[in-house]
Amino acid sequence: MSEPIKNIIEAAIMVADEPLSIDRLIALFKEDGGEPPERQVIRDALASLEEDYAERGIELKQVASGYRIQARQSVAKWVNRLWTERPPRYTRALLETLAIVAYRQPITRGEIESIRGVSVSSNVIRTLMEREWIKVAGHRDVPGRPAVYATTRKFLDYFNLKSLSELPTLAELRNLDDIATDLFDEPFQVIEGKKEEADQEDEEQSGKETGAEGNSEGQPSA
Amino acid sequence: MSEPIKNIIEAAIMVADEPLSIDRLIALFKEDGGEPPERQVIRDALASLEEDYAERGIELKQVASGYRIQARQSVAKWVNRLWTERPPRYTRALLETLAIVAYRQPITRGEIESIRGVSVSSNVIRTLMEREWIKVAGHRDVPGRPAVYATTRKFLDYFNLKSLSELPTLAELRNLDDIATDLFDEPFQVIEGKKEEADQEDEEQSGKETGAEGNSEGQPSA
Amino acid sequence: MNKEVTPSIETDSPAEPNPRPVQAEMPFAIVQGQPITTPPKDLYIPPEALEVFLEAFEGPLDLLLYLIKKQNLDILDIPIARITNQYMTYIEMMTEMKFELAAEYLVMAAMLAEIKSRMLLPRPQEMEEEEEDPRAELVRRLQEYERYKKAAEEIDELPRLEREIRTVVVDFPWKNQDRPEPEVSLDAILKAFRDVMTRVELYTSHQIEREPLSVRERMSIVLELIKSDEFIEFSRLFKPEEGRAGVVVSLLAILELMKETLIEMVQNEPGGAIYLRAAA
Repeated sequence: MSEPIKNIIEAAIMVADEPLSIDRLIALFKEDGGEPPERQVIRDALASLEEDYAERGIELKQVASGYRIQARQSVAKWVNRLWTERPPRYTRALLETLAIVAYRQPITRGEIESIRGVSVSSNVIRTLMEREWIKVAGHRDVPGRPAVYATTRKFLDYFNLKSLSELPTLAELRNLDDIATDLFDEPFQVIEGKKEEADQEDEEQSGKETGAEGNSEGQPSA
Repeated sequence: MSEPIKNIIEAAIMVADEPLSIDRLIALFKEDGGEPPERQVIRDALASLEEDYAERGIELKQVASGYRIQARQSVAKWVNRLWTERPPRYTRALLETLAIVAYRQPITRGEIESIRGVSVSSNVIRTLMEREWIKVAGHRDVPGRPAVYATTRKFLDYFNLKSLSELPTLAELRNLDDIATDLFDEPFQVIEGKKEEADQEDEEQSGKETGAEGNSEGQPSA
Repeated sequence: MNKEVTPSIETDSPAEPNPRPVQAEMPFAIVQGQPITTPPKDLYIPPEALEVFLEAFEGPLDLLLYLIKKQNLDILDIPIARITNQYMTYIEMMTEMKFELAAEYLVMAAMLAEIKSRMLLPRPQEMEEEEEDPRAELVRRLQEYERYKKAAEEIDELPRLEREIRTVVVDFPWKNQDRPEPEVSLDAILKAFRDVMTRVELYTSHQIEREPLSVRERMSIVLELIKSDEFIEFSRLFKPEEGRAGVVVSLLAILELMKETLIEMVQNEPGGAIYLRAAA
């Protein structure tokens, strides 16, 4: 392994969407063959990272379930403007997760992941719980006793539904589809068009358009 | 302001869940009173961050819609062990449609179909639209006013690209004059012989046939 | 034509060129539950696999390209008669077996037949100079399609999010509390769900069973009523005022909850009262 352990640990904590325990950090090295690093080696790397961040806008923070990296309070004033500047929007992953919980409740996170085919970040679950659109409805009696999620009264209220059965069935969704393709395209285009114009001002991106032209010129007229 | 601009920029890019353009980074300072930093100041801070990361497991990456920080390929092996789910895979129909839109935009669905020689399913277009990889860029001024599609910045972001010109180069079309006139109905061996001659000529024009060449050498010379 | 070439007796085709790595990852086809990761080694396709074989192609151009590449022919030099015969053999077999064949395959068959007949017609020398080679259009389309097919494979290999690329997203515990919550339309949720279902159908072979939403909803409601530390009597979970349909929904929900190991059921003596509690 040519890559320093510290680099791997830093990158892992930074990209993970939940805190990582020392055990999980050690586990990252298990498939390499040979002895995985000792706990003390991991601890030293973490201490060294902490030092690196001393003068920076981020910090290493130990919480109950492990270590995470977070922005410091000293930069919060500026970072918060990321959201005031443009209206917040939920990610596709969040909407899909919410939809799956609505249709397939009560459901565990693992089951959501197997339907979506990708992992569901803790952020998404946390955001949905904070918004009180989903709740833990119970625990499945299998190893690990995973929580099962269900939608809440607040969810129904927000979407103006009396009960879940007011949601279209799968078959209805599919039909809706064929009829509504055009309807769906139209508003999309207007919004996107406007956004593109605005973005165009950003000089950074002008290369994109020339690239497209360059390629289409390469087409033969034959 | 006591906090260095570089610290704020680093924290903001790390906290944001989408790439940040220079304009958005400048906007973070607008409410501070006084002049917001010049673009060059932001650029210098970004360059300095890039240097800081040179020996680390993370990198500053410029993609179509701005800057993001991501794990380096050199640590990907370990970092990816955090995820157990398989990454989403895309069908050939979807990828081919995407490729045609990327290289030939703006393009109508009919034109995509005539290149692929099959109809493009609504599902494919819808999935591409919903992933926000393509958008309706306008309508062609012909009867029916069909929508023309173009790729989005999100598409470039997803595939780690700054602009369309970073896409792999499209293979050259070779000259049709190379078609020999009376290959029709000739027995197989003769055709193969002729083919090799033709290939050798081709090689001067484009070195792309080497793979086929290697294979045909394995043939008995008849 | 001194040799009748059909797919089944084609033995002199050269070795398969290396398949692209990205295609190797994607099963070429699924036959009786077994993934086939490489195309068949020769042109003979067992009849029972024919439908699967054709499904693996993105249309007639893709099939033609396969026939051409399989024999290591150059697109610019395709022997139309031979390729046409092979193509027709597949199409005829499909038609005989009454498989539903996309119209595009038949259109291509007609086009090939036309080219073949035009090639057979004797033409005066001077005409030949001016008239375009009838293969030109086909070759142009094949080449055109091939370059995008290749481009698609290359795009598939680019490092991308959710696969090679992981972006840094650090925590931000200092969010403004007065920040407005994102607005979501019901339509957006429905579209998201439809999108997931579309993907599920595309990428997995198993079907998500269809269950009425009322049952799923009732499952959550029942689960809420039941606590793990105390038993609740079975009959209390039914509301007679809901009528027969309501009772059925409740029963289905309870059975489903038991199947999913979310609740357990206890009966102390035969014929005695049934109690439920959340799985401990």
